[in-house]
Amino acid sequence: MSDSASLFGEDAQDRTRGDEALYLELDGWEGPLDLLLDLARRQKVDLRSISILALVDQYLTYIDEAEALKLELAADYLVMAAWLAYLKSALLLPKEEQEDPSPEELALKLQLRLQRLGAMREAAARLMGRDRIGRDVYLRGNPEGLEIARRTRWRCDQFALIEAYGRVKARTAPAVHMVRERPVMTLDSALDRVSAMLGVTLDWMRLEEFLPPHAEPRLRKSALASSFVAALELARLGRAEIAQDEVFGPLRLRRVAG
Amino acid sequence: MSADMERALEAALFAAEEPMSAEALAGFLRDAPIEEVREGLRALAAHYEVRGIRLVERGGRWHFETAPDLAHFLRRTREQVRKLSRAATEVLAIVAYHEPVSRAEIESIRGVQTSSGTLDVLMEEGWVRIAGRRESPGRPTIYATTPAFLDHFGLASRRDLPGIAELRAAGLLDPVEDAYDDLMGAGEDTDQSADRGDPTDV
Amino acid sequence: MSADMERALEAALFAAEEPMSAEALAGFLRDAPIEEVREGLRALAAHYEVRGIRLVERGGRWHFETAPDLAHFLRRTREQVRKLSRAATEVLAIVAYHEPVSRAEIESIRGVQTSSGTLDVLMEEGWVRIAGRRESPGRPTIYATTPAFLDHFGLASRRDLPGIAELRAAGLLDPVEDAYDDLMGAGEDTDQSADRGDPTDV
Repeated sequence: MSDSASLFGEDAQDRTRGDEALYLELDGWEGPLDLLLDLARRQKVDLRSISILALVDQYLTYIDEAEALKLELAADYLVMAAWLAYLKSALLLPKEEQEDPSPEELALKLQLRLQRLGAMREAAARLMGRDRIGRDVYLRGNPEGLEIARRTRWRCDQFALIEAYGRVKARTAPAVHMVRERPVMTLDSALDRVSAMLGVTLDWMRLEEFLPPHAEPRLRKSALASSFVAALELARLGRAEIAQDEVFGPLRLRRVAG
Repeated sequence: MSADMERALEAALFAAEEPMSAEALAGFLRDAPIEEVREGLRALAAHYEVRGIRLVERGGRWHFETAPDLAHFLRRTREQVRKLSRAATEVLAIVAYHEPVSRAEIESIRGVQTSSGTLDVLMEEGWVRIAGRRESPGRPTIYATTPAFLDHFGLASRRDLPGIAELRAAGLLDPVEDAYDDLMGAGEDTDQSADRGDPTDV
Repeated sequence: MSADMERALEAALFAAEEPMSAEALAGFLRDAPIEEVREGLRALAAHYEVRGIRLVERGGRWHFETAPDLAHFLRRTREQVRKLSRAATEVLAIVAYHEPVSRAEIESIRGVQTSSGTLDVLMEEGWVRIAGRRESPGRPTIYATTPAFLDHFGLASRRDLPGIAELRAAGLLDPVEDAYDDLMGAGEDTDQSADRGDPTDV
């Protein structure tokens, strides 16, 4: 096989075996299209000019004879046979009774499919026939190998260096911890304030009512904490009682009479 | 082109365990200009043309191999390549000539279901790879050949596939539907057929 | 001696997985006369004499190898540039400002243990060298910077390194500056300083 014309398959890969052998090769077909392609090639013409009617007859005869020989046929061979029988009858019908797609269109498409499969079969054979590594050509038996070593180059500049030194120095300089003066209410002043206010009334009062009104938020926080501790202290001394009706509910406070 | 360049290329390609691109070789040659490397490769290939080993380019990568006419001396001791089944050779050809191609497209050409084992064998051999998914309904997996495929079959590139230019010119790599439309001279729906994309429904 | 013999020997020796004797080669070549094989081997060796690969005989067995003067082309160093780590930069800075210093001194200045790998990296890069041993108990190794260090960092001499006063003026001792601000009761930057986190835990 040498020229491009053979791509169309008229002489390619023609299996030269007798008709008797054909029937014993059932397992050898890769499906009904493959069988059709082989039958088409037996027409010894270019796949573009095969007679589809003749091909259908060949296929149907083949299937009949295979069944006569009681060979088991896979379902897709029978489906193809039924479809081809339909195609044949449609091709023989008068034109006006035909539907869409026309049998001519179906026949042409079948022919196109066979051409494509034929082309690939031919291409596969030529591919396999090339000079292949390990069969026709050989690579070096024992190559020394090339070596790629990796080396890291480090990147750093003067600024990064000096900044790093500044960082070290800043980090290790003696630490001076400064606490800024902030508005607080000490426990002592809270004790004074709460016990003084408790003296005014015998009713329950909420803890918040003991806090200085109009205090800025930070002072208010401090006063709340100190007043709470003061309340606990007064309760411990038996000078006040504390009640809370529910978890996180308001804390109430009143003087213990006596 | 200096003799030194040629000698250095010769040594590097001899020692290499895998085919090497001109770029990779330039890296070994103290980052020699790529054009000098290519020129050196051509000179080296010409030198070996008549010898028992040859310098060949496959898919842009170069390697030495024995001359094919000497195969009969070497076959004796070397392991034969595994013989592929007929189905596998056909599927391989279809992938190579049509790539990238989905399994449904392979099946539509062969007219028969392709067992998943067939594609697996080709992938295991390193000749076929999954090349992503097609952006069409169902997003089917598509397959293509590998550089190892080009190496093994002695192809400089896919353009070297036997008869591919003729097949393409004859429209034999086009789906049946497109070929049919072309044959019918369906002038006005050319755009449509270009849009169609998925040629599987034959 | 035929060119065919030379080509066949060339291919056989190329594909062989180990060195081959003239006798073994003769076996490959359809039992060619041993004298022809030897002659072929000599001719082949002469051909390769000037090339990038050579045919050599060792203990009666022949093989191809790359020419020894080209060995450096078979190795390639691929450089990868990476930013010097923070720890290494600090160690380098301490060596530069305090040289010569021992590792214990570096650690006491940094306030953190220094892995031995850090100094190795700096020495490998050629920025730090071992400058002898200190004449003190334990005779610790001491380190100093190199001329390559000055080059790389664009310094005419170590005197070009800014002093502490300059570092502070440049804001490079920031955490200390903040403590100073706090001391002076700088009003509204309380939130900022809360964000800064503990400057000692780096």
